[in-house]
Amino acid sequence: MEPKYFRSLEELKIDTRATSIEKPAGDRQFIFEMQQELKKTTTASRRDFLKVFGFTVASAAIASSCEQPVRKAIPLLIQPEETVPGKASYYASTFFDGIDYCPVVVKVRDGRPIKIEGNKLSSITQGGTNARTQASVLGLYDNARYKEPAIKGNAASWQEVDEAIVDQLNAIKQKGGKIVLLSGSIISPSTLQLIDEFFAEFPGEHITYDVLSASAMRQANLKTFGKAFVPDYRFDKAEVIVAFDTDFLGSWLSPVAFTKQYSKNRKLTDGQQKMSRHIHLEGAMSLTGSNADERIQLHPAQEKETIAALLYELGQLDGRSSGKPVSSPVDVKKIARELYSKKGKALVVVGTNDAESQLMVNAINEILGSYGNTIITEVHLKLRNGDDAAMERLVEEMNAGKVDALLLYDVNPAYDYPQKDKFLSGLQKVALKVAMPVYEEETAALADFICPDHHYLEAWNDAEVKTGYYSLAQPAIRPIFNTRAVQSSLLKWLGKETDFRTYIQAYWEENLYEMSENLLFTSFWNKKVHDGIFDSGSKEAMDGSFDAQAALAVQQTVQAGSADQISLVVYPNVAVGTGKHANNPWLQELPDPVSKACWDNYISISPRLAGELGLEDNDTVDVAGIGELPILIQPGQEYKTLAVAMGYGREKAGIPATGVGKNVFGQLGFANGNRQFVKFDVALEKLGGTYEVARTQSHHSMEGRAIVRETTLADYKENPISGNEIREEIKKHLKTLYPKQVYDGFHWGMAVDLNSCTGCNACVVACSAENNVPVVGKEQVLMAREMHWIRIDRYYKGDENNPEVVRQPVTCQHCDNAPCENVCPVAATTHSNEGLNQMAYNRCIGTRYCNNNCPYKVRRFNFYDYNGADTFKGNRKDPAEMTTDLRRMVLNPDVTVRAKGVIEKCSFCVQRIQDKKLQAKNENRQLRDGEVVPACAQACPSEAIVFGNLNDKNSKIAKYFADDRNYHLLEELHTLPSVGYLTKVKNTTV
Amino acid sequence: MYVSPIREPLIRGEKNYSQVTKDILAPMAGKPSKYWYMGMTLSSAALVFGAWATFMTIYYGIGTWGLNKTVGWGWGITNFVWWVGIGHAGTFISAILLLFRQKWRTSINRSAEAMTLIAIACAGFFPLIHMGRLLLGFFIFPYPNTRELWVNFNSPLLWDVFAISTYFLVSLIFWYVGLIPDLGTVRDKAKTKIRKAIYGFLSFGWTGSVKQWSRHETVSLILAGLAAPLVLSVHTIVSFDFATSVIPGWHTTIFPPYFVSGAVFSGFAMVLTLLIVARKALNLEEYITVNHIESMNKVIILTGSIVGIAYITEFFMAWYSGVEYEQYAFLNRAFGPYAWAYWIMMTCNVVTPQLFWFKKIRTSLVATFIISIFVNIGMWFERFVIVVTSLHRDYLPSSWVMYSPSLVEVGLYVGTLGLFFTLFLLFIRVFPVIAIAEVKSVLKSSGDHKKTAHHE
Amino acid sequence: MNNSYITAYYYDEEELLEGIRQIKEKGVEILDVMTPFPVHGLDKAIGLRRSRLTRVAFWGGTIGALIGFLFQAWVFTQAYVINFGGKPFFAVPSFMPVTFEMAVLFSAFSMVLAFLIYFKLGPGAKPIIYDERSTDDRFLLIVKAGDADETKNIEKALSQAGAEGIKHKA
Amino acid sequence: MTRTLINLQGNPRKMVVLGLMALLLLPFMSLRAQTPEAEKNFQQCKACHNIDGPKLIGPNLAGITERRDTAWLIKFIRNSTEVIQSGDEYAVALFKEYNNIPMPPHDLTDEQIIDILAYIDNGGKVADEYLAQMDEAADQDAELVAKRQAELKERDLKLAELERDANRNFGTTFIIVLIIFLVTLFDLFVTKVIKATFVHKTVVLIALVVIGEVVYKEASALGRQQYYQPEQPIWFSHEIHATQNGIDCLYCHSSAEDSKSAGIPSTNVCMNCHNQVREGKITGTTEINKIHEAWNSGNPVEWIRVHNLPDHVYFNHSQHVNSGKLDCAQCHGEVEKMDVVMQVEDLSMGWCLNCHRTTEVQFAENEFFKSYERMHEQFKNGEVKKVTADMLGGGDCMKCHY
Repeated sequence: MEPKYFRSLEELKIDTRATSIEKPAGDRQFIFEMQQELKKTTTASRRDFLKVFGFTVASAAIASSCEQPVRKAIPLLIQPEETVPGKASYYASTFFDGIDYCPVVVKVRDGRPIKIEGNKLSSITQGGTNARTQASVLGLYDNARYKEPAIKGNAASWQEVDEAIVDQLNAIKQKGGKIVLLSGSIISPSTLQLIDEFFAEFPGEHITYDVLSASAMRQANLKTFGKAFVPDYRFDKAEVIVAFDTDFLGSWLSPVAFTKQYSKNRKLTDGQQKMSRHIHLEGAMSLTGSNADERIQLHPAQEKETIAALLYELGQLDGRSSGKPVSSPVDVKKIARELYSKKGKALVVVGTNDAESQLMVNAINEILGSYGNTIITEVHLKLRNGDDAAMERLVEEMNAGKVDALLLYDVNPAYDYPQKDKFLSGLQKVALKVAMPVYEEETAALADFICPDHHYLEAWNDAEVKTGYYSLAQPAIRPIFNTRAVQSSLLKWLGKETDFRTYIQAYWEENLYEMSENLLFTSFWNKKVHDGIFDSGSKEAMDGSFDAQAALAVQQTVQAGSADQISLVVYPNVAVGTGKHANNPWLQELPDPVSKACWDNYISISPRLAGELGLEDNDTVDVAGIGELPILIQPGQEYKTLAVAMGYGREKAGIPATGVGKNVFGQLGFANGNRQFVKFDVALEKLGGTYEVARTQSHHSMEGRAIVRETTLADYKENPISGNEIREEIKKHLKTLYPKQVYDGFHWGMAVDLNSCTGCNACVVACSAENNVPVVGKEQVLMAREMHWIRIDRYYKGDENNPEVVRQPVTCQHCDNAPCENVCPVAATTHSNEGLNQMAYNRCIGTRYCNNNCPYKVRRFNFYDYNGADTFKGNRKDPAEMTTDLRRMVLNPDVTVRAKGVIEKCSFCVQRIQDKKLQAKNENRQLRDGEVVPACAQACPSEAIVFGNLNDKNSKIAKYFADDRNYHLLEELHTLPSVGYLTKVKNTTV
Repeated sequence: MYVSPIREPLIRGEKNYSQVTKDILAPMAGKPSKYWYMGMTLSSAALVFGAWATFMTIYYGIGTWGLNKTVGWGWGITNFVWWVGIGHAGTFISAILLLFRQKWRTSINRSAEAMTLIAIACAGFFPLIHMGRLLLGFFIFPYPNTRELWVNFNSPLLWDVFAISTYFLVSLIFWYVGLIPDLGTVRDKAKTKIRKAIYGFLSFGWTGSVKQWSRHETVSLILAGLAAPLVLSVHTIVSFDFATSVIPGWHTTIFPPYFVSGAVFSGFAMVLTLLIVARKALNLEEYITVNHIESMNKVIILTGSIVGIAYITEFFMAWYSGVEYEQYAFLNRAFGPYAWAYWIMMTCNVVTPQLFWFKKIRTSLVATFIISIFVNIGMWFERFVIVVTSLHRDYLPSSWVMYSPSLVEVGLYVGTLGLFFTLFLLFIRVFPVIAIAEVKSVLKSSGDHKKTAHHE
Repeated sequence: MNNSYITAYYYDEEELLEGIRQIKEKGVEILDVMTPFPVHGLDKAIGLRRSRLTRVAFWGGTIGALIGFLFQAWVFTQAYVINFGGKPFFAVPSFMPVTFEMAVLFSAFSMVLAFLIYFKLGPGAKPIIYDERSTDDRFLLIVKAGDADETKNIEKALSQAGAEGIKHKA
Repeated sequence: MTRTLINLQGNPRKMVVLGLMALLLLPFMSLRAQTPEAEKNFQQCKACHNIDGPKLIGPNLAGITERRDTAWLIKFIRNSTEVIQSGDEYAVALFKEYNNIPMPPHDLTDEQIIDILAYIDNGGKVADEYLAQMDEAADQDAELVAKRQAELKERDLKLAELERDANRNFGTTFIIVLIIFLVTLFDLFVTKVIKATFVHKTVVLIALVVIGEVVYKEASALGRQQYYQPEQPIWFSHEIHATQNGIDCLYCHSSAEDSKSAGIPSTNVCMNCHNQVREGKITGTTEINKIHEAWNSGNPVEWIRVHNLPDHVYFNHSQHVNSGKLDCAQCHGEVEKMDVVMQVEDLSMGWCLNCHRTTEVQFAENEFFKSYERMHEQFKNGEVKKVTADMLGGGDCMKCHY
């Protein structure tokens, strides 16, 4: 990403000739036209000509008039300077949805944001993203967005809404009532200041309610450090990582940043010979657990005693008193020795929302000298600052009628609060209920006023995710609907006339400007808007004291838990998370990185328990009164641990989310002031029915084939070829009668470092967004017809009850001797002189022969018209409402929208290759290495995917291909793939 | 003329030429029988089912089939190969047996050839309907166009287009050239003016002059000479669809001979199925005798055994090659989730034809009829096993899936069966089922006893 | 110009051959013979030349093969050079099936067309039918008639040669 | 080049520096004058001014430098309204004389204005030393002029021919011939009115040839719209704008150089000139009023697209105009001669391919092509004389289809 393309609307507004007045209509007009255009179906901006050619031209033209439909070209009345039709611009912004934080760059084409990329300037995520960030652009075009303000369900104008609300707020103020602003974690410093101002004016309080809270950790830190905070973790500094039930690569605190750090420490390229060792202890099978070097099954009930035992052992090793000896089901001595041997470079984390465990882990980390090395207490992570206890208190107060007004911002307790009924009954007693949601949701449906918020791509915002790490969000599009930022609403109700952008600017000028070296504030501001990032370097004041007493006290009292009881773990998956994005079809169709299931939640059960209970996949059960849910036998699951994903069972959302899966928030408990995500001693009842879960992979063993090649770190150090020995043998047998084709100029190649890939699925969503990959819906996934161009194969190895997990992203291998090309009768798929396996959709007649003959099975057939590209109504299959005009605005105009009956597949993002080549050509220079980045590689938080020109001997890709670890998938078939894989290395050495 | 002393006469009953004409033309005259109407009703019902399935496929898309990301060809291509195989008998009988001067072919070649043509029409339907974008199917022909883009001559599917269409056209002219003299006979025997006019038009002005006969024989012989390698090439090329691919279970050099013998095997079985019924219904027992049936059964033993050996050879090669994918593919065939299909195939194709070693079974019409149907079923499963079980578990286990057909796919298959029988029933009403002139020419040498010409 | 002729028929091909032999001996010119099926030895008896259709078939096939092969070669190496799966552009083995099919197709069609054209056979062609049973069971012999005497002699000769239904047409 | 200079205008400090530099360089500047660039810039003036000849909206420019001094002119050209408002007598008089129509402001540097003035002084001709560098067509040589005229005539004829071709009605021919064909066949087999069959045969043969030709022509035109010439909502003549007023294509279709699409000018681009120009030569005010109407109502003009590529084709204007250095006319024909725009080429894939096969790329000139090492070697050795787009993969599917 060339930073020089990052441009802010604001900056450019200064440049435009009409400086004095706000542009009339501007982008709104643009969107309006876009919609007008959409209605005219065959206009220039949609590339769905296939539909015309697929049927109408061929038949209708012969049959009747032989005339083409007239196409209108409607220019803008006034062309905004910053939008050149047909050219993309990029704006820096920040994605934050209350859970995930990610600085991003938004690609805007013809006025529409169409793709999210990671912002490489961010020191936190360094250009990495995750699936939800990638998918967030589709949220902008969600059919279920609130489109205008409403009073009691009736559309109203902003003025009416404001007047009514201000009246009521003032009335409450008069009588001295209580106003509560209930929000998710807010990391925007300006917003927080604004909220303070709000409550300076109005009586009441701001309560933060997080579905995934870290309140136990805050409690624990309050005890040990005297301050309730979440510290900053440095997985890249840790040589030994021991994690108790912590899905830090998937959902814990800041997964994108952690994945970046974690993978950096596990790369064996560029001469690096070291990698961290990761020991994972958990009951359910998580994404992080499946990536561990050593995964130890631990019943959730025994976690606390194991931590206590570890604390004791480490104390022993360090020669200090650390409580009493505790027996544990795990060989903690070994772990303790390993940890202690890397003192100062070790890290122990626990994800359980339990203050006692957190306390003991604090003590462990203190013994290990982690603080200041792998855990930074001076930098606080501002995510997950919800207070579980305060939320409980609020519900009590609501029921007691003590709350007069409830302002809901970025929360949906009517859906995700465990004691839903209690909340609902309390809500009825609140006189003024104002919801400020983006999408249709359960809570807002009960509110008196709906003041729809902007989507983040339409709004100004700022963020301080960690102490001193700031970022800005700027609108990439004028609001599509009649919405207003929550902050603007608050300002309005406060009676201030400033808009929120000015407010942020003022905040930055006041608080952050002084930390910069720039001379003028405007240039400082413009630069920050342009970059989207500002690292001030400021630190929190910590007195450096550490109080281990509380932890030791806890250690003394730990009771042994029973592993006999069946426990239920409720976890957020990488797709829909807490359910906020459940209405995003890309995420619904995203296969879970472990189970490969999508479009549903289900009860994961260990093979042993399932065998004992006589259960098979898809049998329905009732666990703890959730209701009928199918089971999915999950190898690696602890014997008596069940797991179920939260975020499903939405009742009032759009078409894709409503009615998918079951709401399991009711299972969350509350203990010691913290929300509990594990429920012990649950009843499991077999219901006898079946319910099919759609999975994109149905066979889970490699059948002994050398598909994912593996070695251990020790073996690798001894012989870098280890694990890949078979390649030499294969190469010897590669003989051909034909001369090899020569690729002059460019020969594109991709390498995947299997050691870095965690299977987070960001690439899958990025690819879907970039290449207009259709969403097919559950029914079609059940028929094995998903369309993803890149998939992450996941295989289990070894013991079914505690298998090793390996993953492999597979896209089109762009074989130089491609079997698919030979068999296409109509020459629809051929080889380019740049080594690309090309697919000309419009030539394809759909014999599917290429698909059959592809050994990698990466070709996808459009069994139906999933994208609305066909004029033939009967062909349409759109279970997720992806063909509405609004949804279709996300389509990338540079990529053909495929019609029914054609094959499609990964193109190595040829549109990006061509774009960069053209740019170099226009700039009269050679293409640089690393300039062309396909969507998957761009999205990857662990930089597992490398792309480049194989002909350039100095390129990164050429070095990867020359690596001893490199191999090609099914190389023995002599297909000469352009995709290489670097063997997976596991650090099993102690 | 040389008469094989041990050979039983091919034509039963004491026939003279006039009688032959009358017997063979009998089914064409008068009103069709009750059975004909019943057959017609059944087969047109099947045809309507097929029409519905065709509509579904075109209007809603290939999505109405049971195919998926891994198994791109299912029943459609299975049926295609099955029908092409059946379409081998006619031309094989006419051409190869003509070259080998097998006289017994004369009674059956006409109907076998007609069956061939209909079977190829049924076969050709499948590659068309299985296309995702049927309406752009014309892309497959190398016609000059403004794109300046031709076709891919490397693709076995393209070879198929050429092979199948050439085979159809050559079989058509072979069949029609053979029909011309008989149509002349029909014309001259016609009672009504319309019939005379129609058959006069169709008979191309045949007179039966000595030079016409002489050149007609030359043409037939050369056509047979051309059709013989053609018939072998067609299934060879169809087998290339699989043999030139990289999929384990498909990528096998044994396929061409194995497919050709399989085709003849299934074709003969289908001819038997049809003729055993037809000879009874049309009172042609004296022309299509047990002798004919027995001769055909012998061909079935031969080709069935070749097929059986081919099955075993495949297994041996899988083991001997040492390629793990190939080995797995074959183990998966025999013991995987589709093992039932494999064992049906083995039973029907390898075991049942061996019963024909017993003369009693070989000459029993009922047994032959039943076994011929078994062979048809077995051969269908052979194609199913090759197409589906090879695809559903190929190289990367992550993509392994199961496949089961949808009602639409079943409908298409039933529809082609309907088409096949409908056209065959029409054929027996409008054309002489047996080559009259050819039968007459062997009547003396192979007839029961030739009565001296009686003077009328 | 004498256009008259005499028709006679036999019920048996061996009698016919014998009759022809006898008549030929007598020097009667045989115009044509119509038979319901090809009678072996008849063409020799009449004295037909060897058919030239074989040559038509050969050249038709050769031209077909050449067109097939050259067209494919032109498309792959001249018209639009495309890399298919790393195969060479002049991919001779790949051209074989189409070349073969084209050869067979051209050969068969050219020969059959030649046959039809030579005999003026075709849909709707109207032949002269001397005897409707000549396609059924009668072997029809047509000989040239001379003047009245000669005709009588020929008729007699025919009769002696076992022919039936002797008719004279002027 | 021009663009960067314009952009600098936003910065007052740089403006001052530039102005000072321009003043310093004034004496030397005349040397640089009358460049082809001036001719290009003069297109803006041409819309309203003639150098000699009939008066247009503004005064004729011949002898302008004698009438007024350069500094005044620079000021006036850059922003005439300002000068008028400042009460400059000459300017006010001029304003009154020309019906109170102000001259629109121009974003030109001093350097550029001086350049234009020199160009005007030279009678609207580029200085001799630049002529050599320019297009041959602009040469004063009488012979060349004649040749060019002949060429133009030929093109006109070709255009007329194209138009005739476009108007040919194949449908009627087809139906008539088909009827004759069927009647002949009917007669041959059934009615037999004409006894001589060779008549039938000849007619059938001719009919088949004609039908074949029509089918071929129609089939290849299927999905194409060569000679498409729709009536536009506004009678806009490229002839008047591009030829008579000499406005460069890129003035209105500005994004052709750096974007995928050439762009249809937004109404404000029209208004740049039509703010002042309110009457046309042919249609008077009727057509121009439509622009004003659109401008005032805020509804953009719905033009009808003439050149349509199917959506599965990716075509990038900047690739062809900017790095390919192609002339617009190569694909669009002589649009500047068309009153109503017509699609001249068939825009078929074959047509694209043929151009890719014959057109040379800027192989030696553009650094980008250095990546093609083998080709460069061969080019240097002289093994390869010219490098066409096709040789670098210009015939690959993925160049246009993705």
